[in-house]
Amino acid sequence: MTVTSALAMVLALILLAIAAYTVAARRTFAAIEGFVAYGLLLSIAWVALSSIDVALTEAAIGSGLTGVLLIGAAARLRTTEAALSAERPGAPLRWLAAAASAAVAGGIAVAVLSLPDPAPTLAPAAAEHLASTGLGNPVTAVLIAYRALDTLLESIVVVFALIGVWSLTPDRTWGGRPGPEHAADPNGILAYLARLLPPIGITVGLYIFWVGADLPGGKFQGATILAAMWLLVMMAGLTDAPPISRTWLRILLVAGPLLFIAIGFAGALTAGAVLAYPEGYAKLLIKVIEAALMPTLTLTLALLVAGASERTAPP
Amino acid sequence: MNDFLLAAAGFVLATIALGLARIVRGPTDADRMMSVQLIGSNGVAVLLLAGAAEGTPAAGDVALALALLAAFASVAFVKSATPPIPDSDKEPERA
Amino acid sequence: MSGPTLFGLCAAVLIGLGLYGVITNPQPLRKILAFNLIGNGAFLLFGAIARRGAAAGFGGDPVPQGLLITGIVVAFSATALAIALLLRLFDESGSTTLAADQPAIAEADDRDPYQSAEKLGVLDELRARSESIEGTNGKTSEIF
Amino acid sequence: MSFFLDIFIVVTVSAGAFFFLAGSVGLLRFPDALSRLHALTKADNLGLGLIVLGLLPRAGGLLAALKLVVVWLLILLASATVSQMVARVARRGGSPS
Repeated sequence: MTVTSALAMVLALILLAIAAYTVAARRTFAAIEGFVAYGLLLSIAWVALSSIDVALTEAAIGSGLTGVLLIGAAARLRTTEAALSAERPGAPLRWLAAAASAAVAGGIAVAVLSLPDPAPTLAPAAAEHLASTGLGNPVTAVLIAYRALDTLLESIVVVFALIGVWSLTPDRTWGGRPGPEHAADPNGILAYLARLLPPIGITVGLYIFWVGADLPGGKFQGATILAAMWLLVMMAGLTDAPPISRTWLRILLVAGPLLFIAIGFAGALTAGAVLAYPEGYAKLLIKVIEAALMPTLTLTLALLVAGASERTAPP
Repeated sequence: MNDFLLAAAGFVLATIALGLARIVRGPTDADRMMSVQLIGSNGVAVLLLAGAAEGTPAAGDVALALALLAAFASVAFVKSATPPIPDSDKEPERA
Repeated sequence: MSGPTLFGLCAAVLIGLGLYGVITNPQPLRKILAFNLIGNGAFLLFGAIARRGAAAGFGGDPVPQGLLITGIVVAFSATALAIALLLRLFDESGSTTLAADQPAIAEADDRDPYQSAEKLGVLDELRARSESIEGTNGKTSEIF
Repeated sequence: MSFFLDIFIVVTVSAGAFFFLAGSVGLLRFPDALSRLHALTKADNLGLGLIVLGLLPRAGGLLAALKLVVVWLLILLASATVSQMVARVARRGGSPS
């Protein structure tokens, strides 16, 4: 037990050090490199908190997709950096901000230290009804059975965010391909990686999706890994993002949530409540919903990183 | 034995702090990329060791995800640090 | 100190650090980065509370854990949207400053032909022309 | 038998941890980017490899053992490709701090 808490202590200190660096670093690129390392360490912290499901999500999204998103933006905004650092507020304002931030952190720390004991928990309630869903992983049961409404709204929010990104397209490139064109070097090391890694990555992504019913994992984590593989192939220039005006793309983007809604409302007829599952069919329906959400989430997450359309669509 | 594995995890975790120092010191982006790569490998080792010690094999799945995406951010870094391949003469040279 | 308390305190410091970054760093991209730190801090706090609720053979309360996964994905979507906004602002104005009055540009107005041309809308017209000539776009801003 | 197995695990995991230390110290102490890269690859390839080797006897089954080996191979692949790409950036001088 003592070894474990020493381990947690070291981990927390490293996390804070690297977080402080991302705030203090002079160059944006250096800060983002720190942030990627921070995301890696944060997923270890989630394992230390026994939240393997969350650790998987953080590993895939936190350091993977968010990192690539930030790097891309920083590369394009590099020219603005020098002018903007002149706008840095003066020392009095910085001290004031530091004092205010410390006060907020202190308040939260006091709240952490005075959390009620014993802690309130819904774990027994979640365990009690786990059998009726046919699932083994309580987090998946929360996501898609007990709190299915949250997950439904989330899958819609993600698509809305993509619509928001697309709506920032200038008129002249509307309907075109997202993001800048990636230069291809078919014999380079990057193309080699982008040919070798995706088959393994797709297998791992589908594996993590599949075991999600009974072990840590699930559609979000699986879809993120698939999205990362697609982005890798795009970055290597071996394939290009589809033009955002494509009909098949738009159908796939709404298919998952629509099926979720349809099964949810069918529950009103067959099981007596919206988003309820009929007795004995819960696990089957849950897997059908998850499988339908997979392509939607994969496309949405990858295209969120790819950004607004910047090149005119081919005829 | 479990304590030994946990101690090994702690040791590897402590070496991450050294890699961190290289991120802070730089001096180039290439150095920081190396550090991130090292922290990724160290993190995978910590997860495997701690997972084996505490009997949580699912930590291995997190290690798998980290290992899979270890190169992902670095690829984006290298691409943004490298000017596009000058394949045509109409592309202006970047300053 | 128990694990959840330790990470709870760590989360409090993360939120403080992020808040400081959001306030003091003038670059919008760095503000987004710092905002992500605040978000991570809030998530970590929630995760510490979930860990305290360990019962019934689970390592933590699964309800907050499920909500955390939802939260992380939504936070990523919001980050992507914020960055898209920022890039569009950069494409439109050539700068990403958040300052209300732009003294640097106003002062340079009479000296710098680029800024004056930008103000007069000459550049927009040139862009439109070069597009019609070259049939390319998206990269024209780099040529100028 | 179990005693020898334990010794095997202790030896391999310790050796792996040593290579991680060596790699990190090298990354910190070596004078230029390319020699630091040399230190990094020792940690990735040997350090993680030895730790995976040490953990193999404790893996719960064939799938778990396979997963361990795949993790190592993936890190090897990532390390090899990233090293080459980073070396190119470093040789051009990278971008200064």
